Amino acid sequence: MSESPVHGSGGPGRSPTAAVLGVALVVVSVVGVLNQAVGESSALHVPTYVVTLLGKYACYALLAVALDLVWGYLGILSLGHGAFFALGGYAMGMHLMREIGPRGVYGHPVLPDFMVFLDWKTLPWYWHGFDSFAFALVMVVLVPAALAFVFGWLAFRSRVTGVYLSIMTQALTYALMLAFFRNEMGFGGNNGLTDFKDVLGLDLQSDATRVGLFVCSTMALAAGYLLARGIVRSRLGRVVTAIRDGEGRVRSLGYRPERYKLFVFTVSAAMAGVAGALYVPQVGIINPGEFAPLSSIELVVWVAVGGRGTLHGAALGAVLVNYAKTWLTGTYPEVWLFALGAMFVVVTLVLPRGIVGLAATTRAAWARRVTGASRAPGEVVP
Amino acid sequence: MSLVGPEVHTPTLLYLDGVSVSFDGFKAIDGLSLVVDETELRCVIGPNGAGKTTMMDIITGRTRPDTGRVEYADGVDLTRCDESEIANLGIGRKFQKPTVFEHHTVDDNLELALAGRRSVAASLRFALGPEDRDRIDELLATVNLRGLRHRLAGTLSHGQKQWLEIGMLLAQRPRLLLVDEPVAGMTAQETERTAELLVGLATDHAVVVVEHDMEFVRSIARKVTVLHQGRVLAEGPMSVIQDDPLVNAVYLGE
Amino acid sequence: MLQSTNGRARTARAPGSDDSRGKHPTMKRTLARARSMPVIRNALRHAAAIALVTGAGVAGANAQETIKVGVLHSLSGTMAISETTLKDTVLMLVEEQNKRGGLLGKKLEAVVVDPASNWPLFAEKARELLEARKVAVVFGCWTSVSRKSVLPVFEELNGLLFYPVQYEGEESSKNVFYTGAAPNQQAIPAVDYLMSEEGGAVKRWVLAGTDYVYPRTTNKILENYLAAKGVAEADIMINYTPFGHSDWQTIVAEIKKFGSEGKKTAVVSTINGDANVPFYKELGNQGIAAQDIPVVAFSVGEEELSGIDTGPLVGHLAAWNYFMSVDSQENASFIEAWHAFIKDEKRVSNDPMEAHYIGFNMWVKAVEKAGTTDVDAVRSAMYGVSVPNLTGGIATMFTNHHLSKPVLIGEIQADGQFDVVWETPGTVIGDAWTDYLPESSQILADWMPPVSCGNFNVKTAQCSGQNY
Amino acid sequence: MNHIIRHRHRRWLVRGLLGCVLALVGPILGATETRADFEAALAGLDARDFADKLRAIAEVARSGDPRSETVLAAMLDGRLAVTRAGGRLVVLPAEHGDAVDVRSGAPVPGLGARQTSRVRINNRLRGVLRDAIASLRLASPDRVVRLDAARALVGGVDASSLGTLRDALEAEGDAEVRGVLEVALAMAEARSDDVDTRLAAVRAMAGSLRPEVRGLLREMGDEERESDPRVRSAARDALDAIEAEVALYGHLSSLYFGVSLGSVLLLAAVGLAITFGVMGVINMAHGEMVMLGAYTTYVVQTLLPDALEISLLVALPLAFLVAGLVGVLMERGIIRHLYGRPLETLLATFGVSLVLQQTVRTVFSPLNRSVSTPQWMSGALEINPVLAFTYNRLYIIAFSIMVLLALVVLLRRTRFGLEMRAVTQNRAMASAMGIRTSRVDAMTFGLGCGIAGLAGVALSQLTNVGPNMGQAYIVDSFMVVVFGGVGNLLGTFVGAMTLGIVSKLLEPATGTVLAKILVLVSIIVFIQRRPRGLFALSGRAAEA
Repeated sequence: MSESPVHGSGGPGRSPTAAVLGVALVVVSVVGVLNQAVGESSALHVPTYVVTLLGKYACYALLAVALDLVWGYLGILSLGHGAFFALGGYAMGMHLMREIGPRGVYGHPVLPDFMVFLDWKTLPWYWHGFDSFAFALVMVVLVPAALAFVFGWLAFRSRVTGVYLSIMTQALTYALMLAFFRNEMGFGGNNGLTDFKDVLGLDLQSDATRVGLFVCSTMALAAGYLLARGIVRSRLGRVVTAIRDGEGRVRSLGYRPERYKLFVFTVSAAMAGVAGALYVPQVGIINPGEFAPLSSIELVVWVAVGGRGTLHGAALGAVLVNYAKTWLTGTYPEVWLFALGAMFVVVTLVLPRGIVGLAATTRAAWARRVTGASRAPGEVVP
Repeated sequence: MSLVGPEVHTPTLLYLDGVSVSFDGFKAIDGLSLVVDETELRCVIGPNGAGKTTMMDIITGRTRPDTGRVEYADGVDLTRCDESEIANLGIGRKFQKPTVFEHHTVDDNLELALAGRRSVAASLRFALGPEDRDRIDELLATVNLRGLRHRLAGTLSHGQKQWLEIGMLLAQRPRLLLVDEPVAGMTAQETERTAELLVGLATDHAVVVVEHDMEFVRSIARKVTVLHQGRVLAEGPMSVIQDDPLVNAVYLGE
Repeated sequence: MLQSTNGRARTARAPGSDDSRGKHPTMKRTLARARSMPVIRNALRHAAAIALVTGAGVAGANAQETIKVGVLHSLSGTMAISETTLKDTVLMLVEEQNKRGGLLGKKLEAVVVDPASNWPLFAEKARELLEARKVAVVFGCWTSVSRKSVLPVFEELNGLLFYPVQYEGEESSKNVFYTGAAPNQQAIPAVDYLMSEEGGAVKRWVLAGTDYVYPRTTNKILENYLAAKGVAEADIMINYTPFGHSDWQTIVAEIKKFGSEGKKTAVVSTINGDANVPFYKELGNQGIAAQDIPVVAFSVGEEELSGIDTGPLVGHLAAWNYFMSVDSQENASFIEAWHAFIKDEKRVSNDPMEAHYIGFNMWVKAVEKAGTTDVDAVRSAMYGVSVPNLTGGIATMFTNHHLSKPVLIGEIQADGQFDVVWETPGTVIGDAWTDYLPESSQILADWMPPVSCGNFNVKTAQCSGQNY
Repeated sequence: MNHIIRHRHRRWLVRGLLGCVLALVGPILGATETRADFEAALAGLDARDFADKLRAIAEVARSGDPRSETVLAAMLDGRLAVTRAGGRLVVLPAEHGDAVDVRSGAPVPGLGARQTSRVRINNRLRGVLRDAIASLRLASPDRVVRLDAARALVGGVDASSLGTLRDALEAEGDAEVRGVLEVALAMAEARSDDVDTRLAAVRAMAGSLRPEVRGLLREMGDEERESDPRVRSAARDALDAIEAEVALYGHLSSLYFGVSLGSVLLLAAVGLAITFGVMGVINMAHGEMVMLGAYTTYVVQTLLPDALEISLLVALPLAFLVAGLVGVLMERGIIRHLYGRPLETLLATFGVSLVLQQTVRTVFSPLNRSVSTPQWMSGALEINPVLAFTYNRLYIIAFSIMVLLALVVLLRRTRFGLEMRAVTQNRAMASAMGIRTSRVDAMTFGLGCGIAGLAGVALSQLTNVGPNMGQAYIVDSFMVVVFGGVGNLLGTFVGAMTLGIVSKLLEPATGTVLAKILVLVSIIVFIQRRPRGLFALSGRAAEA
């Protein structure tokens, strides 16, 4: 397990809240202004296409931060975090579907289109309530958190750990994927939920809404980052990293590691759910593909590339890998899977602390070199 | 059973009665009975596989005995408690291999071990108070690590880790200390200091030491329990044990 | 790689060039600005924006201007198996068109992207093609979900998509032309054939499919259709399996049992892709021969058969609008060109390839007719465009954005080809909204005035669910 | 249709014999008009309309001409063709050799696919041809041919051929063939107007498991179809008895399906039991090793197109080597650096799996590859009409158990197995004793991967050979290993069989998807109860 600058007596960054929020606000306003206010003729104009992409990256970054919380700090490699993301997305998607109301292609007052043509007569009970935005928001957090709580309660209590736990989380997301693929479930089967029209009365296709969603995603990322940071810098964070390094020892100190794990796992799942909820209106679709084990593993590599155990590393990794994906799938389509595969191997073999770790090492080496230069030739460097 | 009049001198803190446990048919502990008083320094010796570590595991709740009773203080049945409950009852354990949190500083290691509320919510709000700081300073002095308090525990030497672990043990304010091979890998000087520390602790704690190093045992032991094949082979003062032919045959003579 | 040859910097689009777009307010604004700005600043702006998202490899400062044709097919992931061929088909069509001198005096240039079988990525890539790469038209998608995913993007940015795969219908978007079969161009004629004396006078039906929207809808339609033909509910067995299902023992045994109750039984299979191989192997091994219980498949074509040992499958059926074995002049030259392009004499051709062939030629014709690649102009020009299909007939685009197609029933042969055993006397016009679902039968698609709507409800006279 | 394929070689032999017999008998019968009828009917075989072809087939069959069987069989096989020049009807060779003119029986050399056009048939004609050929073959001296012919006739007999059938029954000496013929006859007589004949027919049909019989009995038990109450009740009783028996065999079938699914899971998982169970390495590229094995089979079949029957036997060792070698390379190149960090191994091997998939996609194209099934693995071992064991799955069950046993022997009885166990239990000690632990690691990992390669050969006979095939098995295989208990081959066996059988027993009631979800969820819950699986090691070793 790589070393992590987790906490901090003496660590840098005394008042991060203002700083992080500041950075987020600056990013948001710069991008927003460059998109909306600066004319397209300007060299500085940011097209809406880029804004949407950045909004999507922000959601991914939030998801990566959530995963890093459990992987980097708690030592649980969850191969099922995509499931929490997708559940949050579905909760939001259900609201967006309900918001369409009678404006579906069949003009049915209540039922979403996919239910109409598959001959459903009434709305399933679990779709009720989602017409309210507030209810949907609660569900966005509650559903993934509840699943994480139940799964975690069972798993941590019986001390399923390590690779077993990873495989179980993978089985969990796989089972959910199969379940959501079933059309009988009433979530639109393979097609999922799509053809959204507006959110809170705002047209999803308008540029202003897109910028708004981007702003929300960035702020959610900032808030998620601060929350995660708050957790890892509290005593709870120290207990949690101690659990990662020696669960038995923590238990013998009188802590109940399973409760700590459960807390962090649940919080992380809720964060993933929020990320999913913000993601869905921006990409315009949510379907069971998000539950695919592959998506969850891909997410792990974002965190690994950025540097696990550092929250900003995770966020950075998410943005970088997805940028690489955008670029490669557009420019060298045949290479993408090779690149992704190579990324897995390289990161685990030579960059166990990711880019952030590499940067730190390089900085340290550079510093040594600078000081070393003043040393007398032939002097032995310890 | 050699009950040493619990009501008479100091009251009994720990009481094992007819405890057995087996793994895959192998009897690791076989009808073990043991009594530890409230202030006492007890050494447990025995050859490899005698069941010393398993005994510790049973006391701390890591392993559940198949049969037998394990009672603590005011009649608490330890077999019904889980590990963290047992720890919170005041039973501290130092493992055979030093297990400190290598990615935490020495300070943080001690802070994590400080007695106090262990709930998730409490730890989320926790802030170090002045008393806690004093206590940590005091502990650092006790285990002689004051100058290293900001070092990551992983960078300490083996002996320093052992001490840190003992410090963490003390931070829990335990009534019973279970110490597994405390001087393994220590220099002679370190060993000597450790012996002093343990003897000092035994004045107001119960201390159970499992050790291989007979020299060390001789230097601290008041009362020794010899385990063999999961049961008590002999028990008594070191001088008596040394001359016991049975003990010599299975252990000391080697 | 094709698009990487486009070089580093940005094409400077001349003011008032062909691809000025139409009515969408945002686009209009965009264009107004675009026309009034100096070329260099335009290039700079794009270079900055594009470099930010897509790296350096977009759009070339070609001396000669090109018309860009987007190709949106998965080249990796689970769908690569089907979609890679279609990418190659479009590349071939583009190459051939350029050999004929291009279009409107310009060369065509294919822009290939890889949505990697990932549905949200389809939407992202569609946006990239339309907004960053400025393609005039996109040929792409295979699965319904990928089409659903890109649909809002095409509607928002007023793009043009040609969708080449047979699908469940229940859709007609202003921005999509559906060149594959609608259910009435595949499923219903196939069932009609099996009910005929010639097809074995089938009385009992197994509807087996992969659990997703196309089989679900098709089977719902067939259920209603069969009920209308007097088939009792007890004589229909419906079964759904997950994607890539590989253990068919139980289901095949059930089919065998269902088929052994004295009435002639057939299986209508909407089983998707990978699940077919183990399904047919199990059929063969459990001794279900085509003359006992024929299977008619809607998703098994020449390309799928090339991955199956077809010996035991001889006699099972498929319904398509094209078979490679069809004897026609157009088909022969198409196959010849395909083999030359792909440099492999063994490669087969299939129905979705023909759909792209038709769609591409229609688009070319419409662009020539309109004299521009402007989406609205091309769309208007598309209606009524007729081009030869590969089976010796004519395909015409109708105002519901669907084609007229012949329906062919073929029997699988040992060499992996199909023998046509039946075909519709003429062509069938694709029906966006089926008549065999109660809600859908009230809806009509017609993109010409006065209706000008893809989902016009004839009862309420409302045009519901439009996003424009 | 499969038994037809299976018996093709036998049929050739028989046809030769039959030809001799008929050639002797023909002149004695001396019916020149049959020859005229035959030749007249031949022309109709190539009619444009399928209905005309149908009539022609009936005429050819009725003509009694010795050549009719050959012609009809060739037509069924799709080998009857018309020369483009001259319109002569010829029988194309099955593999090599010359085409044969139907009328003259003379070979016509130099006819290829371009010079002829095949006589097209459809399913309806196939059915009619099969019945016609069957009735022609009832006189065959080979009881197997007669049995097949009789079976083909069940349910297809009409009043016109009753007489032929009775004659055949009279002449038949073999009990089994007689039994089938009696049922065929009874089915025809069940349509008689005479109540007693119908009753007798019902009695004759009782106990027959043939599906056609059940259909007929169901009709005869129906008030609307059958007027006589005695016949109705007899039919219903007979049907109930048969249905009960069918249900019993149905359960047996389900069990067989379960065992068969279990054997597939076992094959996929047993290699994992080595890499994961023994070495503690999470090999996410395990599925891709299976894929490599399957592609090896494909390559072998492509390189040796004439040796289909032995291709699998050739492929087995090669697949083991290919996958094993890739495994050794992986171990040396990557995994070696990650021992003790199982989660990192998981990620790195996942990366390898992506690379392998895309490599295969680049080399072999993303399309599935066609792997043929040898004759000896096609078809089914038919116990009775409702219970048949498919050969491919029988072989795979046997193969999976053989692999498991071989592995047990390897681990328990060989030097390598001893070293392997030593390294697993105490690396430092083993190393001190002079065991080259790094070599043992590489070999062990190679062994696990090699076995996955073997699984690939087997799976190529059941499912797709394509770049995605490995993905389909990876989650399931991990479930098997974790469920059975890591590091325990017996556990893997019991785990695989349990999962297979439970899935298959659930499936008829819940459907496939739900069955799979239920199984997954129960494993998740089970692991919470027994974190170390079914056959867990307990005590200190397990906690290490």
